[in-house]
Amino acid sequence: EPIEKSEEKEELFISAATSLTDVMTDIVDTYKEDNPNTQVTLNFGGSGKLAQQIQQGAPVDIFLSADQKWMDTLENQELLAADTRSNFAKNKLVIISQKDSLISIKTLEDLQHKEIGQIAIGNPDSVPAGNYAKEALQHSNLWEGLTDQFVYAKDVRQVLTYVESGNTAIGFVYATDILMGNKVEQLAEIDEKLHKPIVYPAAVTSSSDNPVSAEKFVDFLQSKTAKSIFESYGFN
Amino acid sequence: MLSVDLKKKLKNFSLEATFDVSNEIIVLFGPSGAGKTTILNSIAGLTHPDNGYIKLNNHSLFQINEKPLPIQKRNIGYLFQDYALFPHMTVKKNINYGMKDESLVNELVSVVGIGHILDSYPHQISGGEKQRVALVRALATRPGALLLDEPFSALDEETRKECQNELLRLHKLWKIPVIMVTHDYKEAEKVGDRIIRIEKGKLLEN
Amino acid sequence: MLSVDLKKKLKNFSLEATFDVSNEIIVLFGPSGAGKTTILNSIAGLTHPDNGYIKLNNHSLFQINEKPLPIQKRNIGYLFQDYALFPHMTVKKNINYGMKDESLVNELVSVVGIGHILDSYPHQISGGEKQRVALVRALATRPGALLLDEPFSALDEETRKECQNELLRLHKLWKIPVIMVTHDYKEAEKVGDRIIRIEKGKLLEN
Amino acid sequence: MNYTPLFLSLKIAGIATCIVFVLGVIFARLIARNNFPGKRILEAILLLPLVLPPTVVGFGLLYLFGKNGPIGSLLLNWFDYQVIFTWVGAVIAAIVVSFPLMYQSAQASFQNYDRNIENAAFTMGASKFKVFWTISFPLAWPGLLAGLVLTFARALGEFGATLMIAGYIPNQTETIPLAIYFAVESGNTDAAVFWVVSIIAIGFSAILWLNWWSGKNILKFTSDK
Amino acid sequence: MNYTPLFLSLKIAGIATCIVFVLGVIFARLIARNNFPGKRILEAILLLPLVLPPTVVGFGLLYLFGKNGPIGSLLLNWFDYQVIFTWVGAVIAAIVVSFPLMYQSAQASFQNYDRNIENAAFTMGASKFKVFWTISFPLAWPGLLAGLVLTFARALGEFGATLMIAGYIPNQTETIPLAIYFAVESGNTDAAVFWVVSIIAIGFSAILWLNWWSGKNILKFTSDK
Ligand SMILES: Nc1ncnc2c1ncn2[C@@H]1O[C@H](COP(=O)(O)OP(=O)(O)OP(=O)(O)O)[C@@H](O)[C@H]1O
Ligand SMILES: Nc1ncnc2c1ncn2[C@@H]1O[C@H](COP(=O)(O)OP(=O)(O)OP(=O)(O)O)[C@@H](O)[C@H]1O
Ligand SMILES: [Mg+2]
Ligand SMILES: [Mg+2]
Repeated sequence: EPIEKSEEKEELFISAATSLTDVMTDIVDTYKEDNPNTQVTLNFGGSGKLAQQIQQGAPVDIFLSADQKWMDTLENQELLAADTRSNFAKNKLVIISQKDSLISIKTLEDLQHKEIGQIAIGNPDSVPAGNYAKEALQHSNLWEGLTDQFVYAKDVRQVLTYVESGNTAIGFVYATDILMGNKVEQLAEIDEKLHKPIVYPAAVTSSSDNPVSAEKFVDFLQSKTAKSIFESYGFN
Repeated sequence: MLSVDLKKKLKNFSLEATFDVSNEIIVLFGPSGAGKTTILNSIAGLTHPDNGYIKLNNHSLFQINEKPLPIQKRNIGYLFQDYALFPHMTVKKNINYGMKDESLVNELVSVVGIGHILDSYPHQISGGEKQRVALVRALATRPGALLLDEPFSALDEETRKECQNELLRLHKLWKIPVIMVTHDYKEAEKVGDRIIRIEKGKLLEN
Repeated sequence: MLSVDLKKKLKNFSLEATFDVSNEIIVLFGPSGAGKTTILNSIAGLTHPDNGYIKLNNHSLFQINEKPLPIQKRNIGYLFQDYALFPHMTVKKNINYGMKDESLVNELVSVVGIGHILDSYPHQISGGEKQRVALVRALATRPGALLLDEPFSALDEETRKECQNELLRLHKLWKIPVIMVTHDYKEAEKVGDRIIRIEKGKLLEN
Repeated sequence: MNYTPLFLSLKIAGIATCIVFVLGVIFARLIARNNFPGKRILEAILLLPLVLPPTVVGFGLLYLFGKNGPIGSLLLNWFDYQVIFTWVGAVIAAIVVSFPLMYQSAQASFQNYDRNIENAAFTMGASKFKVFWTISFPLAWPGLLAGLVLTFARALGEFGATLMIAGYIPNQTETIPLAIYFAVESGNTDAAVFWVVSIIAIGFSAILWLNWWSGKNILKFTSDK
Repeated sequence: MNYTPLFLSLKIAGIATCIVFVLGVIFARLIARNNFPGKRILEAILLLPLVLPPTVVGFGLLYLFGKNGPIGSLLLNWFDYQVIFTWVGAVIAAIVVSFPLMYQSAQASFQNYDRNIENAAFTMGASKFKVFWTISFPLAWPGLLAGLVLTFARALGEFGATLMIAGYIPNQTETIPLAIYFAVESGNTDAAVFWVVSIIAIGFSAILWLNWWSGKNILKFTSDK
């Protein structure tokens, strides 16, 4: 749309969840090719931290969260521009172990039969991946029986570390995370029906100075180009 | 002219001292623990009396119920009984710290014989050398009054005489009030224009 | 019997001292900066000579090329020129620190007249009082040899006499080698069995 | 409200502080008084845990004490003991991150008084041990106290390394900073405020008490000046 | 490899250290030498940032300096300046977390020498200012140096509060600890190791240099003892 191409540079400030660091850098680079007048600044952190920054009036245009909860919080506080919220990526929950480990787990039910010891899981109260795992386990009536075995981590990365270093035999992470740890392998994929869909929501903040181009960027996340980049990083 | 009238409670007795020092050398003479250092400290401003006044040339240094003049405004040279040299400065820097008159200092250094240790630090010199450095340092400020707390006690006979003579010479030149503490009666008689005896905080003028 | 034969390079000259002290009182007498304190420090073990030996009653304290006996094993009482009182202990605790004989201490305290300051801290007492505390502290250990660096320099005539007499009395009792530094020739003659003169690091025995 | 984090934090910070104090004083004393080649380098190494973000320290500890780590596997084989995911791990984390504070303070304070006073004590026949306890230690005390206060505060507030090595296991390794973190992250403001207030209260009263106690027992001799 | 985090970290830690050093010395001096009611309490308050997990400190700072916060709104109205998401925010975070270390060290070191030496300088007519710079400061130096080293190291390693107030904006607020964190997060082990090694190297050489420089310029007088 050549009409929109003004001489003035526009600035977009995007706060994105940590797990999106690499993929978003890639996507923004692609976006800039077509929109040379838009200067995009990326800020990363845990979804909770990013939301709190927005609550305190940080100059953010777009919020890309790893879970719905913090997005809901912002929405309830009317910190999001109306009708700009949309989901742009999906992920899957998997069980991992150290590479070449002898454990074999095919389904969630296998967890209760085996002598697997401690299980690393994101803290369900604050880490979305942990929350999905908890839901799935509760759905399968396994949660109560396993509570003594859980070690709660502050993020998925810590789960990976525990498994990589062999301190816990298995852990729950996203499918995209396996690509980052090269010492782990996937044992089983969790059935998506056992938990709420794992989707990443995006929204424009109500305090944005450039709501039009912000919305344009959010739309771009749904585009084919963006989708293929997401897929190349393991999102689906 | 230095006028002192002070009362101060000490641990075992109370100090009461009233005396004037015109441009003369007064010797405070008395047993250990009599209160000599306390008098000098009060005049210099390191401690304050409980009552009374201290005046130098009609400027009030201390007056009960008034804010005492701070030490650094009193212009009083003080040789501390324990020297209080600056441990992190060489002898030269110690002396130059408050120096007013460089040629005076050069002369003093050679008279008291500390030229060879100018670059040493206080912990590298002998007790008598420290005392002489402290003496020169106090004189170098060309003060309006001078307090000397046992200034020659760590010196041998000969050095001591030279220092005494230098003090007398400077006093003739400067004509300022000087109070000196010593335990050596011969020295007191030689240097002092007047000797004030003190015992358990009370003065007994000769 | 204390035998000393030491060489040590100082800044401006080198110290060479050879002498024996049987169970007598020797006075080291000489100008400020002559090396007296350095000799005492070497005997006590605070510093080490460059060459020579030091022996006490045929035990080697220092011998070139051997590991010197540590200070705490030398059993030598030492009154430092600058006292070196423990600032965080009361006078009483200072004295009791290495005390061997309580009744001796009680007697010393009353003879030198520091009974009234036993509960004071060093920064709360006068210069002469500090010196007497240091004296009592050094004697309280009932040492095998005694080093006194200008032990009475800050005392008035009378107190000084009492302390001298007490020293002589104890020496008669203990019969140990004593080395004392003083700048007062009368004192040297009164107290010393023998006077050793020292100048620029060289001994000139009387 | 579950008060376990309170007691756990006090226990962990208390034990770590004691150990760090003793180690810091010993190291500082040995290093401050001896000159040897590489002394400065050793000192700089001892300070490294301070430069590294706690998570990285925790990462390192995890590898050392983990099931397959050099120390961890020894402990497991010899004593059948696992440090990871226990409160002992939290103690280790607190020790490592707060040690530099104690060491640096202690090292400065052992330089800062007149050595002749120690020599005077030696001439009275006191052993090295006695001289240390009766002379060096009290004279160095102001600096040691500063280190002690810093150590306790740091141990109490330790989060990153602790979380890594001890994990977050409610009631077992849940110290107050962990409780705060997860309360904040999960948007539980009430709990977060409660624990923030608790940790401030503990830190505050511990520091006040330390200062008061030390003023009463050790620093009397400077009180007049 | 992009070296921005290196320069950014040096800039931020350097500026924060200078500010903290000056503030710490002034506060310590004023507080150590004056007795007033509530002195101990004020001191304990100054130490609080040490007890709190950095994230909580960051949260507090975010609140204070945020658009609607008491300080943030002032800055915005008066100077049209926003601190959040800038490297200045990182400096503020580093200042707040490292100040207690400097304060506590400085405060101990101003207690630790003979006040009579200052009095001697006063009798020579030196002003309070001159006495402070020429006497008190060098005599307190060993403790101040300890504080300086701790401060720099802590400022360099600061992560939690920085992330909160300055955010992680590549090339703009990306200090080394943040670079490490995100390298680890994205599984980029090489970069993580590179930055860990860099921060160790910087911390190490800064500490060595500080010690060497201070030994050369200020501590000469103790070198013989
Ligand atoms: N800071 C202090 N606090 C309490 N009492 C003190 C303090 N300084 C000295 N005194 C006491 O006051 C008295 C007088 O002390 P002062 O130092 O004035 O004596 P002096 O005449 O100088 O003795 P000397 O000849 O031994 O130096 C002594 O009994 C001493 O114990
Ligand atoms: N630590 C040291 N380092 C270097 N030189 C020193 C040291 N201590 C003393 N000296 C020098 O050695 C010489 C002898 O000093 P010493 O202290 O033995 O003299 P002294 O005879 O005790 O003098 P005084 O009667 O003044 O106490 C002096 O010239 C002094 O400057
Ligand atoms: Mg006196
Ligand atoms: Mg001497």
